[in-house]
Amino acid sequence: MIETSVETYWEVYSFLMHEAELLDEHHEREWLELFTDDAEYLMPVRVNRERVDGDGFSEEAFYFEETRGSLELRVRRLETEYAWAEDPPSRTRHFVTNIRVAEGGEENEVAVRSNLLLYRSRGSVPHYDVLSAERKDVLRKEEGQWKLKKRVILLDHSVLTTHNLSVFL
Amino acid sequence: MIETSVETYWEVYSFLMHEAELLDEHHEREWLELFTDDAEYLMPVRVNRERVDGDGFSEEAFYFEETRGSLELRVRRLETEYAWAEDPPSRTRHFVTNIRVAEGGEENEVAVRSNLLLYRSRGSVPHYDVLSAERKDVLRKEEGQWKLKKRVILLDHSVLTTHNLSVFL
Amino acid sequence: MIETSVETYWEVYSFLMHEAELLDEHHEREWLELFTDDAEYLMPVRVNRERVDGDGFSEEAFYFEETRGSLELRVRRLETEYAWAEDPPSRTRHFVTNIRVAEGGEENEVAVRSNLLLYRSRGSVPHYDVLSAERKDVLRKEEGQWKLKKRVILLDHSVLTTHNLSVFL
Amino acid sequence: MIEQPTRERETQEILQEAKRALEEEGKLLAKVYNEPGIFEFEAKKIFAKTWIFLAHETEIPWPGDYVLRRIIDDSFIVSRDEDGQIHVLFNMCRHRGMQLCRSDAGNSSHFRCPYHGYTYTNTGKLNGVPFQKEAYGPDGLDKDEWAMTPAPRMEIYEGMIFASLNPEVPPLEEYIGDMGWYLDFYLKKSPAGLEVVGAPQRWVMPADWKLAAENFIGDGYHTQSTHMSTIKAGIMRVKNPAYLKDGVQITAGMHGCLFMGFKPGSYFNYPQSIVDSMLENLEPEQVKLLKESSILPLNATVFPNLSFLHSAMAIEAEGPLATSVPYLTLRIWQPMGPGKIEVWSWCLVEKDAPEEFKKNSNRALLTTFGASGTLEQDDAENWSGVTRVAAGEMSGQHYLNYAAGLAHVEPIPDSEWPGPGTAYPKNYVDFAQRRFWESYFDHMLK
Amino acid sequence: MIEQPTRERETQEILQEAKRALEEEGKLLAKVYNEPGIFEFEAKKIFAKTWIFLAHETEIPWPGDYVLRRIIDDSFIVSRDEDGQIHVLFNMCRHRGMQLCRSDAGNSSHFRCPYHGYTYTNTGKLNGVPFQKEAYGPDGLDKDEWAMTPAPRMEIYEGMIFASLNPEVPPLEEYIGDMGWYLDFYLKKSPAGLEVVGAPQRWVMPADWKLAAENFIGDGYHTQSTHMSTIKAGIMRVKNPAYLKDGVQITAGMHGCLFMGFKPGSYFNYPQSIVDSMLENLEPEQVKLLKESSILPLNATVFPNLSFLHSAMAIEAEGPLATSVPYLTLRIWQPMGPGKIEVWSWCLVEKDAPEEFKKNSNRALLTTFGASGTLEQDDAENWSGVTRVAAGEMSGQHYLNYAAGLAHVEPIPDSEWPGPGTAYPKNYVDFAQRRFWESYFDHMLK
Amino acid sequence: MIEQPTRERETQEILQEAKRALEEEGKLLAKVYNEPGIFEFEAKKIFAKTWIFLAHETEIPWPGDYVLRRIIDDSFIVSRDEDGQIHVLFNMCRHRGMQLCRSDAGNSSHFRCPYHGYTYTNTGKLNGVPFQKEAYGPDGLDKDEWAMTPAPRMEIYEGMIFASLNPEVPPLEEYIGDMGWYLDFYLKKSPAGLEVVGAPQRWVMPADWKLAAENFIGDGYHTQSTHMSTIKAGIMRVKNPAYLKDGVQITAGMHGCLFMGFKPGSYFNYPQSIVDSMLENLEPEQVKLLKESSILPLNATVFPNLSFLHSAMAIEAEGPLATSVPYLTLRIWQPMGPGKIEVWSWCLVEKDAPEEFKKNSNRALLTTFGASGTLEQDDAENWSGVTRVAAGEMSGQHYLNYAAGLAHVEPIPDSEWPGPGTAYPKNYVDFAQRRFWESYFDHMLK
Ligand code: FES
Ligand code: FES
Ligand code: FES
Ligand SMILES: [Fe+3]
Ligand SMILES: [Fe+3]
Ligand SMILES: [Fe+3]
Repeated sequence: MIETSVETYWEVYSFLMHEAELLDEHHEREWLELFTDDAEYLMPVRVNRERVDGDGFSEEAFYFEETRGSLELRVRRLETEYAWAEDPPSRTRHFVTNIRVAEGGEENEVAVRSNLLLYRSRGSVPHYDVLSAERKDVLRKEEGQWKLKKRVILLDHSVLTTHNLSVFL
Repeated sequence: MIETSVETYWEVYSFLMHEAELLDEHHEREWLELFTDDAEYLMPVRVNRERVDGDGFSEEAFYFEETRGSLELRVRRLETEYAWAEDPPSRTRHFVTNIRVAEGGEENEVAVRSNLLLYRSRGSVPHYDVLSAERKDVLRKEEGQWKLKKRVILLDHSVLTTHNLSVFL
Repeated sequence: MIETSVETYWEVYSFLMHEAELLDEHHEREWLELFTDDAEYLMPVRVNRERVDGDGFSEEAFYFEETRGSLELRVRRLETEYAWAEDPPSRTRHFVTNIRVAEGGEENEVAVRSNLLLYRSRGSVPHYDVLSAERKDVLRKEEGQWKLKKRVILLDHSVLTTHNLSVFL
Repeated sequence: MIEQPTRERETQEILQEAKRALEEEGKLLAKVYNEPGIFEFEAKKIFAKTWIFLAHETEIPWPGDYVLRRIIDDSFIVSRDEDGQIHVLFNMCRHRGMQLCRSDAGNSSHFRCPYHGYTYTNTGKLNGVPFQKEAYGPDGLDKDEWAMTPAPRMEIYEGMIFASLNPEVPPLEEYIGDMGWYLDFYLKKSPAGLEVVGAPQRWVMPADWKLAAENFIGDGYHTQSTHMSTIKAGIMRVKNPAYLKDGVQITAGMHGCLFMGFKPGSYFNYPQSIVDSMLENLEPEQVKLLKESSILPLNATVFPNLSFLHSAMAIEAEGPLATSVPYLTLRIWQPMGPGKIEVWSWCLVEKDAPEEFKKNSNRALLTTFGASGTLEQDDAENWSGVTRVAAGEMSGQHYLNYAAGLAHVEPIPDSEWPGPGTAYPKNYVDFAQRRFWESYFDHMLK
Repeated sequence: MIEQPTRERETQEILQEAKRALEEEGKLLAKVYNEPGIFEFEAKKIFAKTWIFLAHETEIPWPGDYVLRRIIDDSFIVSRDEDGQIHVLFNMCRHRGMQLCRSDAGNSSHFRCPYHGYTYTNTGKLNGVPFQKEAYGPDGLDKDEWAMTPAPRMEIYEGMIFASLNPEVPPLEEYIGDMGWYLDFYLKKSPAGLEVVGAPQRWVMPADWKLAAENFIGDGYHTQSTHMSTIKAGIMRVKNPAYLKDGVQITAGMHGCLFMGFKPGSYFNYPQSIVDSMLENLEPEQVKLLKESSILPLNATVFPNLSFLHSAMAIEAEGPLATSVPYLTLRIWQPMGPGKIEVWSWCLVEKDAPEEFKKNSNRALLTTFGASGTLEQDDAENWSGVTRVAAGEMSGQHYLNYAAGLAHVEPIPDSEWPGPGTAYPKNYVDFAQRRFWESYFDHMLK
Repeated sequence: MIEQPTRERETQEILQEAKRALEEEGKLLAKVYNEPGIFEFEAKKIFAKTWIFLAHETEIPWPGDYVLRRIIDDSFIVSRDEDGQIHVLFNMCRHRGMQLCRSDAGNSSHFRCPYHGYTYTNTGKLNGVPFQKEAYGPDGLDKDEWAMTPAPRMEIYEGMIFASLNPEVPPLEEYIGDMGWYLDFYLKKSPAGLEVVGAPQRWVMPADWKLAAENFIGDGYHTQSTHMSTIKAGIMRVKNPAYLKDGVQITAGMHGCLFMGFKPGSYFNYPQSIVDSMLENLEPEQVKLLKESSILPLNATVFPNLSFLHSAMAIEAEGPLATSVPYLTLRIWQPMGPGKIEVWSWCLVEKDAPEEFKKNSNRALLTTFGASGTLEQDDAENWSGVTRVAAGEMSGQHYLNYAAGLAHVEPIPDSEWPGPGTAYPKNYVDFAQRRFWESYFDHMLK
């Protein structure tokens, strides 16, 4: 929902669109610059549990438990000429829908939720992977620029249906 | 398309985003409260027909032919501890796109069309179902709140590709 | 991103929503009228290449290399009663997301990018095809109406995962 | 070199052992629920040999009407010709094998093949061959030799259209045999007969077809557990979850069903007009059961994959529809490969029932059965669960319990039971389920 | 215990009966279009035994250029070395079997395996082994023994690169044999030869490869029905839908093709420069057919899965491109498993043709053939339709008609036909299709 | 009629030839990496015969805790009862075979079947049968006969819970045998023992399980190529890409591992408390290796599909975490069908390690291994690449090189090596990989 001004919504919308574009065009370095220095990037493991036990997201186990510093390492790796998993690169498409913007905890911050359908194919086999998730982001405005302070990727999978996570969500 | 004011569009957009969120978080009771008392919720059976015979939607056969009163029964069932089909719950994601808002038949009403891609997975098998549909909604404003007066879910399937409809679209 | 006025964004948004609706409802003739007389409609072949060699889109080979005049032929064919490939018609759903609008090269033009997930099923087999792409459009305003001057469909496939392209993207 | 057994032999051995265990110990070997080789046998030894339900006459009421139906992978056009005769035609062109008709329902006097343009009447006659002399010479083609291929056998039972791939299959009447007496309760409640409400629901389920067929032949026992949610929610209007325990389980030939009791005089809440017509239209013996025993068949399975359900449930939480509304559904469990089915579910209602009742009856059905049915949702969970865990090695030594009733339940003496076949005075028993499996092994090991 | 026949035996029996029916009755058993066991035979007995087209020389014009191609599941690097020599190398590292090259096209003098870093030249020579002495001792590895594995056979025919998994396959020249005389019309219209326009289209289709191969070998008959929409829409610029009925059908060895007539002197609307060069470059006998009979080969199939199409169609609704523009496409029907193919479609054009013509020729092709082609769209509908309805039991007794021409068409006497093989004076006949099936059974039952 | 060999026989022949080539020539036939018939053999001859790792005790620390685990398609509940005893129970109801427990983890004293409501304790005892007398008569059911089926064998090794479908499998202790001495380095660094960090990562990969198992048993050679990117990026904190070349490769029974050197006294950068406890807790002979040879086991595989990895990597680009942080992962390569696996990856850490270290150790793991691991990403690329290109005909004649070390490397004399099994003084060798394959063929050809 929009619980902020329409202006803010548009800025956030533009930010997410730009971000998706950078990822789908494999500009990982520029993508990294969208993060604040104290950024967190988390993708918890999800366990199939009974309704009474909640949504099954682990508090200890993750697929990604990243800081800006660890994302930097991942991007550096992709920048070498030896990142076989992404060369030839995956063809990805980030379908970002259901964007909801609310006031953040701090001022200059907004809490953003969005649904992400990630299409991924590689090589020349007629096979593709689909990852579905909700993303809960916190964006902070720094020097007039929105930055990603925190992202939590909440998967709709208890078993990941892709052979690796050499791409970002 | 937007054939109403941008304000109305935003209200409708927010309504649909909120609704999708309630469903994906399994808050069926709150979801039910989004409906008017005289609400209709329909999903007709679709038959694969020749072009000259139209889109093949049945006028008699349905997957859902619901009133608020029958939806109430469905929600009550999910609230028992015996709804095996949804415990452990399905992991769903409602991707709502192509939202179009037009004047409704009555005043205080708008006609809303949207595309819905429903991702669903259950248990811990790396298998998922996809349902594709257009939804034609009528929203009515009651005491300043938009409510769902009517929803018709127009499937893009002549054979449902999921083992049951224990989830809502 | 929105690099134009919000008004323009809404007009473009409405245009794309309307266009998708026409295609999903098989109004190919009306769809054709959305194009300018000098329109181009291109879908290049994509080859799986190493990262250093770029995104692999061919400059010579296409799946569609259309003008308004050749699209006219395609639509005429669909209008005959002998277009077996689309009778019974495919059930399609154009999920249009990540719409980004920027100033165009010329005035009265805007450059629009969007992500397209095309769901397609036919007959009564529980099988469906998915096509994923980015679309780069140029819209031109003619007599107060936006028209499609150019569309380039950039597939996320090196092998098309559908048995034919009797539908438009 | 150690010779490995072929899969065909392994399958055969699994079936032999499963049959032995059932007959000698009242146990079923779980492996039969999920073994790829078994599905191939079933296609050839059951679905290519028995009578398979395709459609109801009222789905194609007018001359020229047709629907497409399948027996596993074989596509058939079920058409009504200009004289009202019904035909079941293999949906493959005789020329180069193109699928002749590609829409699932319509009205047409002819079928024109898109590939080269051969045209057939809806009776299957070859009636047009483009440029025939050019292609086939002055005498052209022998039209009779090149007519469409009808299903090897087609017969109609009380409006229900069946076909068989087996030319030697016994007549349908005989095949249904004693079960007919019980089907009357579903099919003959009105002299006007039944009609379908719209088109069938169709959906796929990762489950073995036998689980559904055996559940519908007589599993009264699962209701108190599987469907508890609908009792709690007030959809199934009963106080005692075990309300089904008393009743009568029937085995009749390869088939079977289950009788459920109703409040004397309530007749499942059917409208008075239907109650009157059923008491008038059914045989005295049948009426006696309705009037004196106050029981009616609930569910039934006609071997192999046709099932019936007769029930009554609430549609809404409050108001007039918060009470039981009766309905009848007929469904097939169409195999789609190992461990996968396509379910086809029809709603049937008496032609002369009040229009509003027809609508409500259909709503009561979809509230409870069909893809969105609050009961069938949980059946699907069970059937897919069994199928999934039966996939491995363990199910090859895992024996299931089919002994309910063996220890203490005797058939009702024929003198005390008006119907044919064998009747057991209880519902929490496995007699009908075992009969299903006996019929199954009879076919599979032939 | 009744011993069940193994699937291998059932497949064999289906093939025997299909062969018998074709030879004795001019009928084909529909089951051959969709039977899982058959596909396994085809992989071993046809695709591992014959010559398979991989690429055109002009796809890799420069030293170091390479493309990846497949024979069903076997991946090959087709590379041009520094001396311009072409190599076809199995794309699997000799060390631990990693896929050496993972991009479908590029330019590189070497291929470096990502797993442990073995490096090979684009001729297949093993040229670098990391820490070789450390791993393999002072003498290191025998570089020759551990070189890449070339395809068992590789030969080039008029710029077309073929490979075979069968070391005993006859020379390509001999394999193509009499068909060569007819391929000249496609391949030798200019002394400059042909070049591909960009990369091939690739798409998947739920169809059996044989349907496409037999359609392209000679099915002139389907045009008047399957492609009617393009005639009505003015894409195919003909008045009479049966315009194709007159022509000549050819069987040549295992292969065949179809001649189509054109308006005398029009030569498919080729630019004058190409017309001149074709009349000059082709053999006198061939030119005679062009000049006097005004016919040109339309479609052809080289057994098993390489097809050609030579045609001319309109590109636009009005204006200069609303007239027939000629084009040539070469395509393979690559099996992907039972009932599934990956189609590869190339556009070829004379190297010395005007640039604008090249572009238009390619547009004319994609307006009509390829994934988006207005004609091929409907071919795909047919081929997938046949495949689908052939999946069941019925197709095991369903015989298709391959008798066109048998009753009334005699071969053209050799004295009256300049070319090799056998020529039939009509197009609505099945001689070439039957030849395809004869070649098929010859291989399958060996 | 030429009799075709059955697939079972073809598979058998492939295995025979592969075994011969490995033994006689140190070569592996690539076909074993992708042949559908082989997978069926593996399920029966390996995964149904050996010990398979299911879970770690600390995943179910409290009474009533349970997790669901699988052996290929067989589902098991691994539960801890009220007395702390651990049980491995086949997750199929004894009544009609429903999957009893459908959540992957939880805490419950009982399992209630949704289908008919049978209830079992978490020890497997049948404890409730609804309306038992009604269904089974006055004596009811024999509760012991109808208890849940435990896995044929279950044993625990150092907190690791294994099960076997084979009642005759040797005791786990004996099965692990000499390998135990090497596993101590992973499992006994602290008297407090290990604990898992949260739940395992799970993801699917289109790769054959044997590629991962053989890579982890001893492939030190691939690091310098496959993982070069992580060296360049500063994740793997080494200067020389060939840093792994010196070390010791071990074969112990059917199993094996690889020792890696570390800077004397650095002990993989473990916190001092862990270093102290490992030097105290391990056997003197083991400590000697740590202190004097400064080597520690890096990776290991326990036949067939359990692997270990002990390593130390940087987590961040700058700051305190830009240095190597040690971690331990345990993983299984769960087959999902031919050429497909589900990987389960656990992080294990000493129970008494500092909390902050535990968190960092887990981060170091997921930076490098697991679905998002910068090293394992590339392993996945390799393993799926091999599997893909092995699918065709060519791999049936394609022999892979397993000769590293054969020419020049001798085992370390027992007198000079403290551990059991056989130790080789180098890492770029194939002794352990060959041992994996010997164990494989021993099982497959039995
Ligand atoms: S296949 Fe039907 S007319 Fe040829
Ligand atoms: S697999 Fe290619 S170098 Fe090892
Ligand atoms: S299947 Fe478990 S109680 Fe019947
Ligand atoms: Fe039920
Ligand atoms: Fe055609
Ligand atoms: Fe590795």
